[in-house]
Amino acid sequence: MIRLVNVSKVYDNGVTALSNVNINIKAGDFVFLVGPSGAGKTTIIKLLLKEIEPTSGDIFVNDKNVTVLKRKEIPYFRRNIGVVFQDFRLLPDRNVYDNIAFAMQVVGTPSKEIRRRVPLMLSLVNLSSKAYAYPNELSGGEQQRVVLARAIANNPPVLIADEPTGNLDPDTGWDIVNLLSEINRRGTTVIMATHAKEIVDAMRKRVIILKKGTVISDQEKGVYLDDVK
Amino acid sequence: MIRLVNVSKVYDNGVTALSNVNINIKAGDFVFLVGPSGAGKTTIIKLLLKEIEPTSGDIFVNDKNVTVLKRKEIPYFRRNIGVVFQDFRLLPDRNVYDNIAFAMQVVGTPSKEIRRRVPLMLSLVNLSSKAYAYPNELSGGEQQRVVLARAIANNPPVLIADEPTGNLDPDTGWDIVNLLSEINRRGTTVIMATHAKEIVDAMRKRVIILKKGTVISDQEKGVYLDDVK
Amino acid sequence: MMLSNIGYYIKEGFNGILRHKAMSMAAIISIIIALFMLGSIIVFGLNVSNVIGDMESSLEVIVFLKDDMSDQAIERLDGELRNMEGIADVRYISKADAFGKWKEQFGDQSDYLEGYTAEDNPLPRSYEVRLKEPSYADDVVNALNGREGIEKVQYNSEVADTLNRLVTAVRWMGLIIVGILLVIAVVIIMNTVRLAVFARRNEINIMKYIGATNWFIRWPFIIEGAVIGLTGSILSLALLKMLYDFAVSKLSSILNMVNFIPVNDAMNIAMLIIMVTGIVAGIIGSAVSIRRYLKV
Amino acid sequence: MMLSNIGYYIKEGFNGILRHKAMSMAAIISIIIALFMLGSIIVFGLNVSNVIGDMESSLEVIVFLKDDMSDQAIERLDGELRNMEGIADVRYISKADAFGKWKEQFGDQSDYLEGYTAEDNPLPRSYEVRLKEPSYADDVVNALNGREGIEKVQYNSEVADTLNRLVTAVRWMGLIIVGILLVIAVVIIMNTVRLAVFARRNEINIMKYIGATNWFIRWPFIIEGAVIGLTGSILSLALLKMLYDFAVSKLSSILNMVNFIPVNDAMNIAMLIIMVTGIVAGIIGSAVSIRRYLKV
Ligand SMILES: Nc1ncnc2c1ncn2[C@@H]1O[C@H](COP(=O)(O)OP(=O)(O)OP(=O)(O)O)[C@@H](O)[C@H]1O
Ligand SMILES: Nc1ncnc2c1ncn2[C@@H]1O[C@H](COP(=O)(O)OP(=O)(O)OP(=O)(O)O)[C@@H](O)[C@H]1O
Ligand SMILES: [Mg+2]
Ligand SMILES: [Mg+2]
Repeated sequence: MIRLVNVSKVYDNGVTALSNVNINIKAGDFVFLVGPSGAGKTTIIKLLLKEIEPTSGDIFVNDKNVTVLKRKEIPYFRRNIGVVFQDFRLLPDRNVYDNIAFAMQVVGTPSKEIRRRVPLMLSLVNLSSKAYAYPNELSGGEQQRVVLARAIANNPPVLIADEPTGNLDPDTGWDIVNLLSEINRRGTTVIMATHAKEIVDAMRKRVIILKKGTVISDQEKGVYLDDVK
Repeated sequence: MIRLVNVSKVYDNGVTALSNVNINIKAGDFVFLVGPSGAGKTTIIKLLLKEIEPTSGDIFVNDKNVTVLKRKEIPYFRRNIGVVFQDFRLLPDRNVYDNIAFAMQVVGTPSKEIRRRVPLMLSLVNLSSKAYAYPNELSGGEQQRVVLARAIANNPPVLIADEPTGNLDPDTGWDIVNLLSEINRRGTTVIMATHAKEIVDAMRKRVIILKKGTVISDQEKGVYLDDVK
Repeated sequence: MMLSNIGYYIKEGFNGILRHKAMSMAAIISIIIALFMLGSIIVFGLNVSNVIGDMESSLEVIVFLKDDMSDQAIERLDGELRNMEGIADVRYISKADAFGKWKEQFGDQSDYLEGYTAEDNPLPRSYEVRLKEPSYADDVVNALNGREGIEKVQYNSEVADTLNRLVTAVRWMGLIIVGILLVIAVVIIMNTVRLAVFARRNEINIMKYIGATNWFIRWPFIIEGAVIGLTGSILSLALLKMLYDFAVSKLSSILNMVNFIPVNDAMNIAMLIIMVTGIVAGIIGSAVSIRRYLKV
Repeated sequence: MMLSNIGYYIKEGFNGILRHKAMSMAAIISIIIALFMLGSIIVFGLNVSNVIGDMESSLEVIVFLKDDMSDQAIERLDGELRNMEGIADVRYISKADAFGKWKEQFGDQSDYLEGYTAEDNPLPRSYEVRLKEPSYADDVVNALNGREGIEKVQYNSEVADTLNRLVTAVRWMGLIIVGILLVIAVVIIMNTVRLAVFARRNEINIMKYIGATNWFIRWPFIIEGAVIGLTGSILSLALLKMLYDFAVSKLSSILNMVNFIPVNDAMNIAMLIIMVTGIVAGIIGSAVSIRRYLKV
């Protein structure tokens, strides 16, 4: 489903964010991506979305080589991947409802279906009461949950979540992880970059540990190693 | 030092974020502000900064009634409070060095002093290598640490940190908390809004728990209560 | 452009304007200004060429007749003149008419005609021929010169040449100025739209990251640009009409020799240019300026 | 404004321009356009009033002398005329001069002067008096009219009146147009700066939240506005000079009766207005538009 082959990324300013990373994720997997701040987790996610280009190596998503994707194909490609961005990226001039609806309009969902599904998504992330609030009227944790609702609205085959519990209290965090887990059970491949040691340790899923741009550990039913720093 | 007296906050869209909150924090205290997502933690911080006005009640910082502060006095008032914003608020068109230097220029620090102190701050948060990177070239955790460096650059008598470890791995998170703790030991009043249960439980400092806009618990040497939700 | 999305595009286009009122206002003001100037110069140019046209058409070819020319010959000439190409109007000046004109013009200053009467005087009979356009002058003069019974054909070719050159100069200058102002209008409009789009660059980026196609992002902006352009051009037309009415009412008393073009005629011509410029520049401005933000 | 910060403000002002190159470019282009139009109309207006001035000063008072006027009397009159207020130039036309002029003007068309010689003819001697300004005409005409030895004082007061009214109209219209364009230039510039500031509203907010005073935030923006205004005005002046040179060189052959104002004279007057407008509008534009974002 998702494969990174000898991927390296050196940013324009000379920072090496990833060096020679190899990752293979099968359809239906649930993978935690962990590692200290600056390890390269977000970089991997941006590569998967073709938001940035790898300096070398190949990236496959759905057996498509992402690096050779044509500009015209990128939008359609991105629709296969629901993303919870670490920096949220909500449209500031649309309310919560419209932010989620927009993601569905983009893929051409009929408006009837949109009207049915958006409230569903909002209740899933426990934000029904905030449907008409604008992003700047939400708390950090609420924004994070809106982004999650948007990411799963189109039922994408792959869901990538970058630090989806960073602004959430443990309880709400667990609600979200359980939701991701449920989505995964229904067949969606889930990749979650996180620092939440408790959650990683409790879930006993596959854990890929990055450090300074290299994969230093990749275990099924893994745990968050404290001494990686 | 800091007192909230019967403070309520109803936002323009009718959301009641705080109702009748009373908090009294003495100079030199170290206080954790915890509570589920949307409880009102960030709202309290914004009130302390006079970023928003309370609907009713009085707020005192340094024995000054914040609610009656004149517009002209606000900038000078804010310089007493170093803040780690939950949404970072770095100047996007200045590099890390200049972001921190800017905070010092604002208070009229001589440039010689700025040149001496900025590298010091950067090494404290372990970001010396990123001095010339722009905010959009930093990982989430790195941005968070820059904001912390900026907040403490002027040695403010009060330091407020909103979720300062939200994007950090546990190790780096602990480094930051230890740093705050050290700063507190030197006399700075520290208020930290957080969801990091582990940290709160281990530190055994004062814990104020908010829920749906009211203080439901306020204990010296408290812990993060799991069942508040 | 998926047809099913038209409704969404239009709704979003208008929403974009309403969501960013200050920005839309700024854009509309810029457009009004740019198009108002364009319209002003068009209306001004139309009036100037109208004035010159009036002056030109008042230039006449005067055909002096020999005193011995017979009435039949005159009648024949009359008929020929009226059928000649390029002639707008022919007026016969009898000896009496000529006498009257002379008196009127010189009065007591000259005693040249003292002792003569209206019917019997040395002034020649003549035809005053108004041309449709000065360019016909040479043909007409050549056709008449040296003809039997004709004493002399007079045409003030110097003034005509000057007017002709003036007309050419004014037309060229007008075209150049309108051209420059057209470019200026387009640049101002595109510039404004560019800044407006720049202020919303993050929005565009975010849309791209969640899988929107370029056209899906572009259409609302284009419609927004078109609506802003249309609004700006209508308002600038209204302003132009108001000020032109006012200027005509004020100036026609001062410049009484000038024959101002009626407001509606002037407007009709300006209208098309202004509306098309406004809308097209709005559309192109928004389409072009989002391009660089779409490349993610 | 803390003096110690001047260095910082200036540095930041220039940094602001460099950090936002696209935006600064857009602003400078708008300013160039606005000021270029302002300058064009000023230069155009100066030339028009120059042309009318030339036409006016070519209007002459003609004093026809009686044939029996003695040479001494003429000499006396001559002296008086030359000392009279408002008179620019006096030219004596002898009978021979008059004869020559007549011949030149009418040639063979008229046999009025047939048989006469240059020395002996019925044409009167005269003075052609050029006035400094048409407004002196009445005084001069009244002082001379009915004086001994003077047959008639001729002055084409109708044309003079028209020119006078034209001059008034042109001056007023010029002032109004320059006024309107000045407003337009200021609006365009402020509008542009407004959008540029809008695009940086978050930056301003953040500064406020970390304790920057309004003036600390404002100064770099004001300096930025001033520099952009100055750059725009210098470039628009350069453009104007270039195009004016070009236009003069092209047009002076077509409009040979027009006496174009030398480029430097025209520029001097336009320069001051343009530079001041550009800089002031840049400064005010940036100062005003950040105001609303400072209220946090
Ligand atoms: N656009 C960029 N230009 C230059 N360097 C960058 C850029 N984005 C990230 N980096 C650098 O690349 C490294 C990896 O960043 P990345 O965002 O992938 O880290 P991360 O693992 O997501 O960290 P965190 O947990 O703090 O979010 C960091 O050192 C960062 O400074
Ligand atoms: N500007 C605003 N306008 C309207 N409502 C707001 C605004 N800001 C916050 N709110 C609402 O007020 C409540 C409290 O928000 P606040 O940001 O204080 O929560 P928080 O405790 O910081 O939560 P989190 O842990 O998720 O950051 C939330 O329900 C939020 O939706
Ligand atoms: Mg990251
Ligand atoms: Mg918060």
